[in-house]
Amino acid sequence: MTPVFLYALVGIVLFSIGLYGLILYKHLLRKILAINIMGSGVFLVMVALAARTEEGVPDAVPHAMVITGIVVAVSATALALALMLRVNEKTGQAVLPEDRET
Amino acid sequence: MIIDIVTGVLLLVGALFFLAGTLGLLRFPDVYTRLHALTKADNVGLGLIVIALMLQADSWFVVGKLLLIWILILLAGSGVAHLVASTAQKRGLKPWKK
Amino acid sequence: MFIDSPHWITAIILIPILGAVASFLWRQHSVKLALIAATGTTTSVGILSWQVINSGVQRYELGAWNAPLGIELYVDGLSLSMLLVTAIVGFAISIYASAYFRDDKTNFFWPLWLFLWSALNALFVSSDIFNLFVTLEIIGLSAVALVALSGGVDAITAAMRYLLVSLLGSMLYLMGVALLYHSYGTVDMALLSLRTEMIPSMWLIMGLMTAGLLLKTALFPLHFWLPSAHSSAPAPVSALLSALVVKASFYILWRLWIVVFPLNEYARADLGVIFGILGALAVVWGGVKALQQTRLKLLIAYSTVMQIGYLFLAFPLASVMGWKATLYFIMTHAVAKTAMFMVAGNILIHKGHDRIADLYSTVQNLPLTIVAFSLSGISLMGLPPSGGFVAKWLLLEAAVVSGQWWWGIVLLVGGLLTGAYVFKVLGYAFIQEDSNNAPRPIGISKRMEWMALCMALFAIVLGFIAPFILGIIDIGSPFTKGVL
Amino acid sequence: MDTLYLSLALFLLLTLLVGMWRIFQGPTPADRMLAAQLFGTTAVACLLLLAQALEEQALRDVALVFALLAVVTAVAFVKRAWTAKDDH
Amino acid sequence: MEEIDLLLLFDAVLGFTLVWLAWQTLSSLDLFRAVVLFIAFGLLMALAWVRLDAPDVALAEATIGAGLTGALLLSALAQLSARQKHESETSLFLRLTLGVLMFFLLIGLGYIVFSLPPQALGLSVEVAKNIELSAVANPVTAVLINYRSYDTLLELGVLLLALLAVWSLGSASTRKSAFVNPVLDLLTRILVPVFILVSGYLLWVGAFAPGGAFQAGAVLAAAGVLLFLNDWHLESKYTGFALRSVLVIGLVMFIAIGFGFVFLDRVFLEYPPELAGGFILLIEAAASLSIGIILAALFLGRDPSVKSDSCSDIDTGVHK
Repeated sequence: MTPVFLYALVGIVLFSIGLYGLILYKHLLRKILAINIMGSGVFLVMVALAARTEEGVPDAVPHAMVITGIVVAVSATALALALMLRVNEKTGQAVLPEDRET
Repeated sequence: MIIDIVTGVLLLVGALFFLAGTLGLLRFPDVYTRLHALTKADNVGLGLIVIALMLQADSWFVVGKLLLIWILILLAGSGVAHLVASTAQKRGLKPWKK
Repeated sequence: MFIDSPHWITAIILIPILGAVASFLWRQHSVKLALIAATGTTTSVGILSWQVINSGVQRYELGAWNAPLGIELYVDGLSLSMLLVTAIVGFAISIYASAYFRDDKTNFFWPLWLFLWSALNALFVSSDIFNLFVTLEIIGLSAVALVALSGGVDAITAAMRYLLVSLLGSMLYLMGVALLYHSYGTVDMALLSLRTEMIPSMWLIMGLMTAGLLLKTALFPLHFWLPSAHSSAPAPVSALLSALVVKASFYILWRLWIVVFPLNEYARADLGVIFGILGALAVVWGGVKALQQTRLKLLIAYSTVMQIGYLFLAFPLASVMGWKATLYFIMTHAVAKTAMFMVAGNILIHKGHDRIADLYSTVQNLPLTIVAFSLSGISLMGLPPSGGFVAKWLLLEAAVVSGQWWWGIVLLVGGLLTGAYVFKVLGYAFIQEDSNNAPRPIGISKRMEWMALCMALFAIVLGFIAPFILGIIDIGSPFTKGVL
Repeated sequence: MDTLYLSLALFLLLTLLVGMWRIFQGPTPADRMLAAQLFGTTAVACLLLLAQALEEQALRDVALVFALLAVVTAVAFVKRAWTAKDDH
Repeated sequence: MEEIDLLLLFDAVLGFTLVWLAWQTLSSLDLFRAVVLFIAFGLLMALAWVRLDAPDVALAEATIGAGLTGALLLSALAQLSARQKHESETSLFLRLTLGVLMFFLLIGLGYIVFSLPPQALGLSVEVAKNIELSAVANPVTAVLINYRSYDTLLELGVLLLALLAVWSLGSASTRKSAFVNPVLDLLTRILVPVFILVSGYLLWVGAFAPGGAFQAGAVLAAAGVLLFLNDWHLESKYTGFALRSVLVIGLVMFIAIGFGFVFLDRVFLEYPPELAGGFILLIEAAASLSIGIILAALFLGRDPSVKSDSCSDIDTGVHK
């Protein structure tokens, strides 16, 4: 197993864990963390597989895409957290109505 | 050659301080004592490693950068230690007594 | 010459962005600035269509870097149709919104909406699947913020749910992009269409990207987030979401399905049956749910769930005529649904609520609005001579040609269900009641009534100008593989 | 020499793992945060060693940024997140 | 071969820890623990980028991924009224079904990854071939600011949009300062100039080595966050139009320069090679400034020009 495939494997495991957590857990903060973990998984796959070049200089295009992706992720996270606080303020709980404990 | 040996020794001792700091963080009984352990790793452990790497550096620029990193960690470490300790005290966390 | 300049394609993206920036900077003039930007954008889309109609497909290499290293913009008949419908609906909604939003807080509507418009245009002309991801994110974030604009509990929770769904969809799509890039070394659609091949791993890539995009498009049973988001938003926003935003992710899915995924005619039609069945279920489910609603905006939102179903009926046919029917559905639905949400907005402001059972005497107070509702209802039902009729006719013909006439039954059922809920609303609206004790209704701006009527009329007119529209769609024959 | 750097980097990574126990255990948020702080410092040392071993200049910049951002998270913790109701 | 083995061992430990941390982050009952674990996760991700020869990404992750996201999360956590310690029970059936599905997804994705050829050039040859024309020597910066600068332009749009979206949600409750601490004050005074210096350094170094506008902007934002944490306020005469102009300057400069050369017979976002270096630096400088202020404003979470009406003191427990 080369580092490339090791990290790519870690990436897909993170992606799956994130997806599992996003669907299963109810608290919005956990859901937001789960999406971030999913994102890290995708980014890891992108960058890990970019290291498969012959000369050992990795392909820069996926690196740039991941930087773009990280910035998009932080923007989305900031909005999600702000919305979560609003939901919490309005309903007293940071969960979606369908997940509320009765 | 001698420089290499000195570097090696410094690195090893530095790493030991990190180990000690980590173990202290695990073993010490309360926040205040754990802070103590943490700052050992921060200040001394990283300091030794930085000095060791400075000996190996190939330019003054690198030396400067290493020094800056260490100073930053020192500042941050002591500042944060102070903040945590004073906040803990204000919040009424009792220091551990035998 | 100025009008022949190849740079107009960038103007349709840059003008709304600059408009957004301007209306954010000079807040007290945000409406004026936004309307100027809307006019500018619509004009540049007009000029671009003039170019495309006269000289065919347009291509633009950004930064003078061609694919695969750079990003290329590409406009053919399909892109142009989407751009045109976005421009028409967008312009109308801009004018409507300038009367709808009066209070100060909503001046965020303008920059958010212009960002959305810019991203929609950028999406329809992009031929780079990573760039499409970025445009999708802009669309998602601005749409979520627009939903939350009204600030109520329903709106905020709906926006939160929508954001999570939207981000999940993006992540699934992005994983597909990552795997495609590493399999074929490019993110350019045209190059991908030459390189992709039907290897086993392609199935999962297709599955991931399709699932992500279907989630954003809200095809049954992934529609759970849509009714709350579309109904709790302010009326102009609901119109934008139903008319344009769900179509954006559908457009990407469609392009991928036709161009990028390595499917031959038969495989595409066979797999398309799954979409067809889901589409049929969406039509029935959306129709029945719409009929059950007691609030007008929710009814219209479920009607969108239903209409999204129509878009997928052409997948099992996989013929050019079927795809044209889908595009016609998109256009008609966009226009008619805009009219309907404008109607709902008018009623909501006028009466202070949108309970269907209490719509009595609306016809006396808002006659134009009720005419608009009826006309757009006709188009959604697919009665001649409306645009909806053309769409259904094309689809029926395509179904018969490919020997799958049974999809026609879905059209029939859908038409009946639509008829039922449209007449339910009209029935209440026509009740005359001596309402001395009712709260005094609020007068609404004439502009809002007329905009609703214009859009509804346009949904009918789309039926008359079908040959012209179908001619535009054909430019660059977008439904043939390997042309992009 | 490179072997020494790398083995020490690995060693530091392992101490970092051990330190993670404190994040799990708590008991107060401050304990968790201290552990995270040590995490940061250890990672900085790790990066500096890797920079030397792999002869990669940029890793020192990464270490520098780590050092800077560690302060911000720590201060954010003290000023914002550390509320009394979690101290047992 | 010993070094390779050590590195591989390092990778294995790191990879395993990442997965484990991710799992623990999501399954922690205590939300504070989850957030701290996530911050640790971000730190280790940066180490992973380093190992994958992606120092640019490592810088972005260290600043944005771990640093600012961590601060955002901590700040949001503090404002939640109740920390729900217990996830309500989900049915075993759901968990099992989902688990099985995820397992299949994992197998499928694993199959794809391992069926890829062990060597692939991607676009590395193209990137290298045109690097002379791109006016920057660092390939990642070349992609971001030249080959695919359109993505970067839109991404600046995403950032600005996110801020607009957060502001449009209305004023969140302002927080009264918990206490004034002279040490923190001193720390801020010393560190803020250092942050700005480092930010400038990253911007400058980005042309030929890892670094660039995003990383520089994020470090600048960190300075802003530190100031806000120390209860620093922007004077009200600057919070209106002046602040908004700074927020949009990156995007506007990008479009203006990108479109400027259209009048000199170039296409949008094409720069004449002899002038490219200077203009790219100008774009990057404006972009980092905007990125920094936008990210810091996202942390603040409300439009500072709007007087907040609801002033609630959430941080209890200090004076009481």
